[in-house]
Amino acid sequence: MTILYFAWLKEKIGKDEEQVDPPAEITNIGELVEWLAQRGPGYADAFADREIVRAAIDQEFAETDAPIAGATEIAFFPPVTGG
Amino acid sequence: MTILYFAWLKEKIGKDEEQVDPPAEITNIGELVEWLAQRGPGYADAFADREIVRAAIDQEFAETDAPIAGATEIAFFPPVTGG
Amino acid sequence: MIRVQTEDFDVSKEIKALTQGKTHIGGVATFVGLVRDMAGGRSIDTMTLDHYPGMTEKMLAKIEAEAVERWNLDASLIIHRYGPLSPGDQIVLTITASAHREAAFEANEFLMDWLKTKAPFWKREGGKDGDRWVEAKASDNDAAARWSR
Amino acid sequence: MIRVQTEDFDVSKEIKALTQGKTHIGGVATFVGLVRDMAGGRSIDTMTLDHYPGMTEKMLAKIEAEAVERWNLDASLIIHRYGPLSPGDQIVLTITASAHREAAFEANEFLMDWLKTKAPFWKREGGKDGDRWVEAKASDNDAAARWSR
Repeated sequence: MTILYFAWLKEKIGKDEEQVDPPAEITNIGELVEWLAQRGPGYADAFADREIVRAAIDQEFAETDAPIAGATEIAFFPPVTGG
Repeated sequence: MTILYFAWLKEKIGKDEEQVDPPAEITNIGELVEWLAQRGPGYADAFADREIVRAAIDQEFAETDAPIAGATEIAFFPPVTGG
Repeated sequence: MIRVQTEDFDVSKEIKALTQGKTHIGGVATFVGLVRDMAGGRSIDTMTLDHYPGMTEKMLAKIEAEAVERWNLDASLIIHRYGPLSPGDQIVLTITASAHREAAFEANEFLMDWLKTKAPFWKREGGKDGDRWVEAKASDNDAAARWSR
Repeated sequence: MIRVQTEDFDVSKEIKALTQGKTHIGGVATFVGLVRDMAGGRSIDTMTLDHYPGMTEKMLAKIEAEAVERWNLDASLIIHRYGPLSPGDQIVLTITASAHREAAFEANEFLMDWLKTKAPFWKREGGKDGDRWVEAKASDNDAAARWSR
Protein backbone atom coordinates (compact mmCIF):
# COMPACT_ATOMS: atom_id res chain seq x y z
CA MET A 1 0.00 0.00 0.00
CA THR A 2 1.00 3.63 -0.55
CA ILE A 3 1.62 5.82 2.48
CA LEU A 4 1.53 9.61 2.08
CA TYR A 5 2.86 12.20 4.53
CA PHE A 6 1.95 15.92 4.59
CA ALA A 7 3.18 19.11 6.26
CA TRP A 8 5.58 18.50 9.17
CA LEU A 9 5.16 14.72 9.04
CA LYS A 10 6.62 14.83 5.53
CA GLU A 11 9.54 16.94 6.78
CA LYS A 12 10.28 14.82 9.84
CA ILE A 13 10.12 11.56 7.90
CA GLY A 14 11.99 13.07 4.96
CA LYS A 15 9.64 11.81 2.26
CA ASP A 16 6.13 12.46 1.05
CA GLU A 17 5.32 8.98 -0.19
CA GLU A 18 6.43 5.39 0.19
CA GLN A 19 5.29 1.86 -0.53
CA VAL A 20 5.01 -0.36 2.55
CA ASP A 21 3.93 -3.91 3.18
CA PRO A 22 3.02 -4.20 6.86
CA PRO A 23 2.73 -7.70 8.41
CA ALA A 24 -0.70 -9.30 8.63
CA GLU A 25 -1.16 -8.51 12.34
CA ILE A 26 -1.29 -4.78 11.52
CA THR A 27 -5.03 -4.37 10.96
CA ASN A 28 -5.99 -0.78 11.74
CA ILE A 29 -4.68 2.82 11.64
CA GLY A 30 -3.50 2.76 15.26
CA GLU A 31 -1.44 -0.39 14.73
CA LEU A 32 -0.06 0.98 11.47
CA VAL A 33 1.13 4.11 13.30
CA GLU A 34 2.90 1.96 15.94
CA TRP A 35 4.54 -0.08 13.20
CA LEU A 36 5.63 2.99 11.17
CA ALA A 37 6.97 4.75 14.29
CA GLN A 38 9.54 1.90 14.64
CA ARG A 39 11.04 2.50 11.22
CA GLY A 40 13.55 5.13 12.31
CA PRO A 41 14.14 8.29 14.35
CA GLY A 42 12.37 10.52 11.79
CA TYR A 43 9.27 8.32 12.01
CA ALA A 44 9.43 8.20 15.80
CA ASP A 45 9.62 11.99 15.85
CA ALA A 46 6.77 12.42 13.34
CA PHE A 47 4.47 10.11 15.29
CA ALA A 48 5.69 11.18 18.76
CA ASP A 49 2.38 12.81 19.61
CA ARG A 50 -0.09 10.11 18.56
CA GLU A 51 -3.01 12.30 19.58
CA ILE A 52 -2.27 15.02 17.08
CA VAL A 53 -1.65 12.97 13.94
CA ARG A 54 -4.66 12.63 11.61
CA ALA A 55 -5.15 9.88 9.03
CA ALA A 56 -7.09 9.25 5.84
CA ILE A 57 -7.77 5.93 4.14
CA ASP A 58 -8.27 6.26 0.40
CA GLN A 59 -8.87 9.99 0.82
CA GLU A 60 -11.47 9.76 3.59
CA PHE A 61 -10.70 10.78 7.18
CA ALA A 62 -10.13 7.68 9.32
CA GLU A 63 -10.06 7.15 13.09
CA THR A 64 -7.45 5.10 14.98
CA ASP A 65 -9.59 1.96 14.93
CA ALA A 66 -10.38 2.11 11.21
CA PRO A 67 -9.42 -1.17 9.47
CA ILE A 68 -6.77 -0.86 6.76
CA ALA A 69 -7.52 -4.08 4.89
CA GLY A 70 -7.96 -3.38 1.19
CA ALA A 71 -6.70 0.20 1.44
CA THR A 72 -4.57 1.37 -1.45
CA GLU A 73 -3.60 4.82 -0.10
CA ILE A 74 -3.20 5.85 3.52
CA ALA A 75 -2.20 9.40 4.44
CA PHE A 76 -0.90 10.92 7.69
CA PHE A 77 -0.94 14.64 8.43
CA PRO A 78 -1.38 17.26 11.17
CA PRO A 79 -4.77 18.85 11.88
CA VAL A 80 -5.72 20.89 8.80
CA THR A 81 -5.17 24.67 8.71
CA GLY A 82 -6.61 25.83 5.40
CA GLY A 83 -9.39 28.28 4.68
CA MET B 1 -41.30 74.57 7.17
CA THR B 2 -40.67 72.21 4.26
CA ILE B 3 -42.68 68.98 4.12
CA LEU B 4 -41.40 66.11 1.97
CA TYR B 5 -43.36 63.05 0.82
CA PHE B 6 -41.88 59.80 -0.48
CA ALA B 7 -43.07 56.65 -2.26
CA TRP B 8 -46.86 56.20 -2.24
CA LEU B 9 -47.42 59.23 0.01
CA LYS B 10 -45.89 61.34 -2.74
CA GLU B 11 -48.19 59.73 -5.31
CA LYS B 12 -51.36 60.04 -3.25
CA ILE B 13 -50.71 63.65 -2.32
CA GLY B 14 -49.51 64.45 -5.83
CA LYS B 15 -46.37 66.31 -4.82
CA ASP B 16 -43.01 65.51 -3.27
CA GLU B 17 -42.45 68.78 -1.44
CA GLU B 18 -44.36 71.78 -0.14
CA GLN B 19 -43.98 74.71 2.21
CA VAL B 20 -46.50 74.81 5.04
CA ASP B 21 -47.10 77.10 7.99
CA PRO B 22 -49.16 75.14 10.52
CA PRO B 23 -50.93 77.08 13.33
CA ALA B 24 -49.19 77.39 16.70
CA GLU B 25 -51.32 74.69 18.36
CA ILE B 26 -49.73 72.05 16.07
CA THR B 27 -46.74 71.08 18.22
CA ASN B 28 -45.77 67.50 17.34
CA ILE B 29 -45.68 65.00 14.47
CA GLY B 30 -49.01 63.42 15.40
CA GLU B 31 -50.79 66.78 15.39
CA LEU B 32 -49.09 67.75 12.13
CA VAL B 33 -50.38 64.54 10.51
CA GLU B 34 -53.97 65.35 11.65
CA TRP B 35 -53.63 68.85 10.29
CA LEU B 36 -52.17 67.72 6.94
CA ALA B 37 -54.81 65.01 6.53
CA GLN B 38 -57.48 67.78 6.41
CA ARG B 39 -55.91 69.49 3.41
CA GLY B 40 -57.69 67.40 0.77
CA PRO B 41 -58.73 63.92 -0.35
CA GLY B 42 -55.20 63.01 -1.50
CA TYR B 43 -53.83 63.89 1.94
CA ALA B 44 -56.66 62.03 3.69
CA ASP B 45 -55.86 58.97 1.59
CA ALA B 46 -52.09 59.22 2.15
CA PHE B 47 -52.51 59.49 5.91
CA ALA B 48 -55.50 57.10 6.14
CA ASP B 49 -53.48 54.48 8.00
CA ARG B 50 -51.77 56.60 10.65
CA GLU B 51 -49.99 53.53 12.04
CA ILE B 52 -48.04 52.83 8.89
CA VAL B 53 -46.78 56.32 8.05
CA ARG B 54 -43.23 57.06 9.24
CA ALA B 55 -41.77 60.51 9.82
CA ALA B 56 -38.39 62.21 10.00
CA ILE B 57 -37.59 65.63 11.42
CA ASP B 58 -34.54 67.21 9.83
CA GLN B 59 -33.50 63.81 8.47
CA GLU B 60 -33.78 61.88 11.74
CA PHE B 61 -36.56 59.35 12.37
CA ALA B 62 -39.21 60.87 14.63
CA GLU B 63 -42.04 59.32 16.63
CA THR B 64 -45.62 60.66 16.80
CA ASP B 65 -44.94 62.68 19.95
CA ALA B 66 -41.74 64.33 18.66
CA PRO B 67 -41.99 68.15 18.89
CA ILE B 68 -41.76 70.00 15.59
CA ALA B 69 -40.76 73.39 16.95
CA GLY B 70 -37.68 74.67 15.12
CA ALA B 71 -37.81 71.98 12.45
CA THR B 72 -36.90 73.10 8.95
CA GLU B 73 -37.63 69.85 7.08
CA ILE B 74 -40.19 67.20 7.98
CA ALA B 75 -40.62 64.08 5.83
CA PHE B 76 -43.39 61.47 5.66
CA PHE B 77 -42.97 58.06 4.05
CA PRO B 78 -43.94 54.37 4.27
CA PRO B 79 -41.77 51.84 6.15
CA VAL B 80 -38.48 51.57 4.26
CA THR B 81 -37.83 48.70 1.82
CA GLY B 82 -34.25 49.14 0.65
CA GLY B 83 -31.28 46.83 0.95
CA MET C 1 -17.19 54.50 3.36
CA ILE C 2 -20.64 54.91 1.92
CA ARG C 3 -21.86 55.68 -1.60
CA VAL C 4 -25.37 56.29 -2.93
CA GLN C 5 -25.37 56.13 -6.70
CA THR C 6 -27.25 55.15 -9.85
CA GLU C 7 -24.20 53.45 -11.43
CA ASP C 8 -23.37 49.78 -11.06
CA PHE C 9 -20.37 48.67 -8.97
CA ASP C 10 -17.52 46.17 -9.31
CA VAL C 11 -17.13 43.98 -6.22
CA SER C 12 -13.49 43.00 -6.85
CA LYS C 13 -12.44 46.57 -7.40
CA GLU C 14 -14.14 47.69 -4.21
CA ILE C 15 -12.58 44.90 -2.14
CA LYS C 16 -9.12 45.69 -3.51
CA ALA C 17 -9.47 49.44 -2.91
CA LEU C 18 -10.70 48.82 0.62
CA THR C 19 -8.04 46.31 1.69
CA GLN C 20 -5.06 47.72 -0.25
CA GLY C 21 -2.01 47.94 2.01
CA LYS C 22 -3.94 46.74 5.08
CA THR C 23 -2.26 43.36 5.44
CA HIS C 24 -3.53 42.81 8.97
CA ILE C 25 -6.91 42.01 7.39
CA GLY C 26 -7.55 38.25 7.30
CA GLY C 27 -11.17 38.08 6.22
CA VAL C 28 -13.48 40.06 3.97
CA ALA C 29 -17.20 39.34 4.01
CA THR C 30 -19.32 40.72 1.19
CA PHE C 31 -22.99 40.79 0.41
CA VAL C 32 -24.56 41.73 -2.89
CA GLY C 33 -28.32 42.18 -3.18
CA LEU C 34 -29.79 41.53 -6.64
CA VAL C 35 -33.12 42.44 -8.22
CA ARG C 36 -35.27 39.28 -8.32
CA ASP C 37 -37.58 38.41 -11.19
CA MET C 38 -40.34 37.27 -8.83
CA ALA C 39 -41.90 38.80 -5.74
CA GLY C 40 -44.82 37.38 -3.83
CA GLY C 41 -45.73 35.08 -6.72
CA ARG C 42 -45.69 38.02 -9.14
CA SER C 43 -43.37 38.29 -12.14
CA ILE C 44 -41.20 41.43 -12.07
CA ASP C 45 -39.87 43.29 -15.13
CA THR C 46 -38.52 46.46 -13.54
CA MET C 47 -37.63 47.82 -10.14
CA THR C 48 -37.26 51.47 -9.27
CA LEU C 49 -35.65 52.65 -6.06
CA ASP C 50 -36.77 55.92 -4.55
CA HIS C 51 -34.79 57.39 -1.66
CA TYR C 52 -34.47 60.45 0.56
CA PRO C 53 -31.29 62.28 -0.54
CA GLY C 54 -29.49 63.69 2.46
CA MET C 55 -31.13 61.46 5.03
CA THR C 56 -29.97 58.36 3.12
CA GLU C 57 -26.32 59.35 3.35
CA LYS C 58 -26.72 60.26 7.02
CA MET C 59 -28.35 56.94 7.89
CA LEU C 60 -25.85 54.84 5.92
CA ALA C 61 -22.95 56.63 7.62
CA LYS C 62 -24.58 56.04 11.01
CA ILE C 63 -25.23 52.34 10.29
CA GLU C 64 -21.66 51.85 9.10
CA ALA C 65 -20.18 53.68 12.09
CA GLU C 66 -22.19 51.45 14.43
CA ALA C 67 -20.82 48.30 12.74
CA VAL C 68 -17.24 49.56 12.77
CA GLU C 69 -17.50 50.34 16.46
CA ARG C 70 -19.24 47.12 17.52
CA TRP C 71 -16.96 44.76 15.59
CA ASN C 72 -13.84 46.91 15.48
CA LEU C 73 -13.67 46.55 11.70
CA ASP C 74 -10.51 47.37 9.78
CA ALA C 75 -12.46 48.51 6.72
CA SER C 76 -16.04 48.68 5.53
CA LEU C 77 -18.10 49.90 2.62
CA ILE C 78 -21.78 50.33 1.81
CA ILE C 79 -22.89 51.08 -1.74
CA HIS C 80 -26.62 51.44 -2.40
CA ARG C 81 -28.02 52.20 -5.84
CA TYR C 82 -31.22 54.07 -6.65
CA GLY C 83 -33.24 54.73 -9.79
CA PRO C 84 -34.48 52.22 -12.39
CA LEU C 85 -33.12 48.65 -12.27
CA SER C 86 -33.89 45.30 -13.92
CA PRO C 87 -33.94 41.70 -12.66
CA GLY C 88 -30.39 40.46 -12.10
CA ASP C 89 -29.05 43.97 -11.47
CA GLN C 90 -26.97 44.66 -8.39
CA ILE C 91 -28.78 46.85 -5.81
CA VAL C 92 -26.59 46.96 -2.74
CA LEU C 93 -23.07 46.03 -1.68
CA THR C 94 -21.77 45.67 1.86
CA ILE C 95 -18.13 44.85 2.58
CA THR C 96 -16.73 44.25 6.06
CA ALA C 97 -13.07 43.47 6.69
CA SER C 98 -11.46 42.28 9.90
CA ALA C 99 -8.52 40.29 11.19
CA HIS C 100 -10.97 37.45 11.89
CA ARG C 101 -13.79 36.02 9.84
CA GLU C 102 -16.42 35.88 12.62
CA ALA C 103 -16.38 39.68 13.02
CA ALA C 104 -16.51 40.21 9.26
CA PHE C 105 -19.50 37.89 8.85
CA GLU C 106 -21.45 39.17 11.82
CA ALA C 107 -20.89 42.84 10.99
CA ASN C 108 -22.02 42.21 7.42
CA GLU C 109 -25.28 40.60 8.53
CA PHE C 110 -25.80 43.52 10.88
CA LEU C 111 -25.27 46.05 8.07
CA MET C 112 -27.80 44.33 5.85
CA ASP C 113 -30.39 43.94 8.61
CA TRP C 114 -30.08 47.61 9.55
CA LEU C 115 -30.08 48.76 5.92
CA LYS C 116 -33.35 46.91 5.39
CA THR C 117 -35.03 48.68 8.30
CA LYS C 118 -33.29 52.05 8.76
CA ALA C 119 -32.13 53.34 5.36
CA PRO C 120 -34.77 55.51 3.62
CA PHE C 121 -35.16 53.60 0.35
CA TRP C 122 -38.43 52.45 -1.20
CA LYS C 123 -38.72 49.82 -3.91
CA ARG C 124 -41.34 49.89 -6.62
CA GLU C 125 -41.74 46.75 -8.66
CA GLY C 126 -43.21 46.78 -12.18
CA GLY C 127 -44.85 43.78 -13.83
CA LYS C 128 -47.44 43.07 -16.51
CA ASP C 129 -50.20 44.11 -14.09
CA GLY C 130 -48.61 47.50 -13.38
CA ASP C 131 -46.43 48.97 -10.68
CA ARG C 132 -46.56 48.33 -6.93
CA TRP C 133 -44.65 49.72 -3.97
CA VAL C 134 -42.99 46.90 -2.07
CA GLU C 135 -44.33 46.40 1.44
CA ALA C 136 -41.95 46.19 4.38
CA LYS C 137 -41.50 42.68 5.76
CA ALA C 138 -42.02 41.78 9.40
CA SER C 139 -39.14 39.30 9.05
CA ASP C 140 -36.78 42.20 8.33
CA ASN C 141 -37.83 43.90 11.55
CA ASP C 142 -37.29 40.65 13.44
CA ALA C 143 -33.83 40.25 11.89
CA ALA C 144 -32.88 43.82 12.85
CA ALA C 145 -34.23 43.40 16.38
CA ARG C 146 -31.65 40.74 17.24
CA TRP C 147 -28.92 43.40 17.19
CA SER C 148 -30.62 45.59 19.81
CA ARG C 149 -28.69 46.18 22.94
CA MET D 1 -18.52 24.37 -8.13
CA ILE D 2 -15.11 23.93 -6.60
CA ARG D 3 -11.65 24.85 -7.81
CA VAL D 4 -8.21 24.19 -6.32
CA GLN D 5 -5.61 26.32 -8.03
CA THR D 6 -2.38 28.30 -7.68
CA GLU D 7 -3.75 31.29 -9.68
CA ASP D 8 -5.49 34.28 -8.14
CA PHE D 9 -9.23 34.82 -8.65
CA ASP D 10 -11.52 37.75 -9.49
CA VAL D 11 -14.50 37.97 -7.13
CA SER D 12 -16.73 40.02 -9.48
CA LYS D 13 -16.14 37.68 -12.39
CA GLU D 14 -16.96 34.65 -10.27
CA ILE D 15 -20.16 36.22 -8.89
CA LYS D 16 -21.30 37.17 -12.40
CA ALA D 17 -20.53 33.73 -13.84
CA LEU D 18 -22.36 32.06 -10.97
CA THR D 19 -25.53 34.18 -11.01
CA GLN D 20 -25.78 34.83 -14.76
CA GLY D 21 -29.34 34.23 -15.94
CA LYS D 22 -30.51 33.08 -12.49
CA THR D 23 -32.74 36.06 -11.71
CA HIS D 24 -34.52 34.29 -8.85
CA ILE D 25 -31.36 34.92 -6.80
CA GLY D 26 -31.82 37.84 -4.40
CA GLY D 27 -28.70 37.65 -2.29
CA VAL D 28 -25.07 36.67 -2.79
CA ALA D 29 -22.81 36.28 0.23
CA THR D 30 -19.08 36.12 -0.35
CA PHE D 31 -16.07 35.55 1.83
CA VAL D 32 -12.46 36.15 0.85
CA GLY D 33 -9.63 34.98 3.11
CA LEU D 34 -6.41 36.98 2.86
CA VAL D 35 -2.83 36.25 3.96
CA ARG D 36 -2.13 38.30 7.09
CA ASP D 37 1.20 39.96 7.82
CA MET D 38 1.10 38.94 11.48
CA ALA D 39 0.35 35.66 13.23
CA GLY D 40 0.59 35.07 16.95
CA GLY D 41 2.64 38.23 17.43
CA ARG D 42 5.05 37.16 14.70
CA SER D 43 5.70 39.11 11.49
CA ILE D 44 5.00 37.09 8.34
CA ASP D 45 6.71 37.53 4.95
CA THR D 46 5.50 34.47 3.08
CA MET D 47 2.87 31.78 3.36
CA THR D 48 2.95 28.45 1.57
CA LEU D 49 -0.09 26.20 1.35
CA ASP D 50 0.43 22.48 1.10
CA HIS D 51 -2.55 20.24 0.32
CA TYR D 52 -3.54 16.68 -0.47
CA PRO D 53 -4.41 16.56 -4.20
CA GLY D 54 -7.35 14.29 -4.79
CA MET D 55 -8.64 14.32 -1.24
CA THR D 56 -8.86 18.13 -1.31
CA GLU D 57 -11.21 18.14 -4.31
CA LYS D 58 -13.27 15.34 -2.76
CA MET D 59 -13.64 17.16 0.55
CA LEU D 60 -14.46 20.53 -1.02
CA ALA D 61 -17.14 18.91 -3.19
CA LYS D 62 -18.58 17.19 -0.13
CA ILE D 63 -18.58 20.40 1.94
CA GLU D 64 -20.25 22.32 -0.87
CA ALA D 65 -22.87 19.63 -1.46
CA GLU D 66 -23.74 19.69 2.25
CA ALA D 67 -24.26 23.48 2.16
CA VAL D 68 -26.35 23.34 -1.02
CA GLU D 69 -28.56 20.69 0.50
CA ARG D 70 -28.97 22.27 3.94
CA TRP D 71 -29.72 25.80 2.68
CA ASN D 72 -31.19 24.90 -0.70
CA LEU D 73 -28.74 27.25 -2.42
CA ASP D 74 -29.28 28.41 -6.00
CA ALA D 75 -25.55 28.62 -6.68
CA SER D 76 -22.28 28.21 -4.83
CA LEU D 77 -18.55 28.24 -5.41
CA ILE D 78 -15.44 27.41 -3.43
CA ILE D 79 -12.01 28.40 -4.73
CA HIS D 80 -8.97 27.51 -2.62
CA ARG D 81 -5.44 28.39 -3.67
CA TYR D 82 -2.27 26.48 -2.80
CA GLY D 83 1.45 27.10 -3.21
CA PRO D 84 3.49 30.19 -2.25
CA LEU D 85 1.59 33.37 -1.27
CA SER D 86 2.40 36.77 0.25
CA PRO D 87 0.64 39.00 2.81
CA GLY D 88 -2.44 40.60 1.24
CA ASP D 89 -2.87 37.75 -1.27
CA GLN D 90 -6.27 36.10 -1.62
CA ILE D 91 -6.31 32.50 -0.28
CA VAL D 92 -9.89 31.33 -0.43
CA LEU D 93 -13.22 32.40 -1.90
CA THR D 94 -16.66 31.15 -0.94
CA ILE D 95 -19.80 32.35 -2.71
CA THR D 96 -23.32 31.34 -1.72
CA ALA D 97 -26.39 32.56 -3.59
CA SER D 98 -30.00 32.22 -2.57
CA ALA D 99 -33.39 33.89 -2.95
CA HIS D 100 -32.96 35.18 0.61
CA ARG D 101 -30.03 36.73 2.38
CA GLU D 102 -30.24 34.70 5.60
CA ALA D 103 -29.60 31.43 3.75
CA ALA D 104 -26.73 32.95 1.77
CA PHE D 105 -25.04 34.30 4.92
CA GLU D 106 -25.51 31.18 7.01
CA ALA D 107 -24.37 28.81 4.26
CA ASN D 108 -21.27 30.92 3.71
CA GLU D 109 -20.28 30.81 7.38
CA PHE D 110 -20.85 27.07 7.32
CA LEU D 111 -18.60 26.65 4.25
CA MET D 112 -15.79 28.60 5.90
CA ASP D 113 -16.09 26.77 9.23
CA TRP D 114 -16.03 23.39 7.51
CA LEU D 115 -13.19 24.39 5.18
CA LYS D 116 -11.12 25.34 8.21
CA THR D 117 -11.59 21.95 9.83
CA LYS D 118 -12.21 19.41 7.04
CA ALA D 119 -10.28 20.47 3.93
CA PRO D 120 -6.74 18.97 3.80
CA PHE D 121 -4.68 22.15 3.54
CA TRP D 122 -1.69 23.09 5.70
CA LYS D 123 -0.27 26.57 6.02
CA ARG D 124 3.41 27.30 6.53
CA GLU D 125 4.32 30.82 7.51
CA GLY D 126 7.76 32.31 6.85
CA GLY D 127 9.24 35.20 8.82
CA LYS D 128 12.67 36.56 9.77
CA ASP D 129 13.06 33.72 12.28
CA GLY D 130 12.39 31.01 9.70
CA ASP D 131 9.40 28.91 8.68
CA ARG D 132 6.69 27.42 10.88
CA TRP D 133 3.71 25.21 10.21
CA VAL D 134 0.54 26.90 11.44
CA GLU D 135 -1.15 25.11 14.31
CA ALA D 136 -4.85 24.30 14.17
CA LYS D 137 -6.99 26.51 16.37
CA ALA D 138 -9.43 25.17 18.92
CA SER D 139 -11.74 28.08 18.05
CA ASP D 140 -12.07 26.71 14.51
CA ASN D 141 -13.19 23.36 15.87
CA ASP D 142 -15.70 25.12 18.11
CA ALA D 143 -17.01 27.13 15.17
CA ALA D 144 -17.41 23.99 13.06
CA ALA D 145 -19.10 22.10 15.89
CA ARG D 146 -22.10 24.44 15.92
CA TRP D 147 -23.22 23.00 12.56
CA SER D 148 -23.35 19.41 13.84
CA ARG D 149 -26.72 17.74 13.69
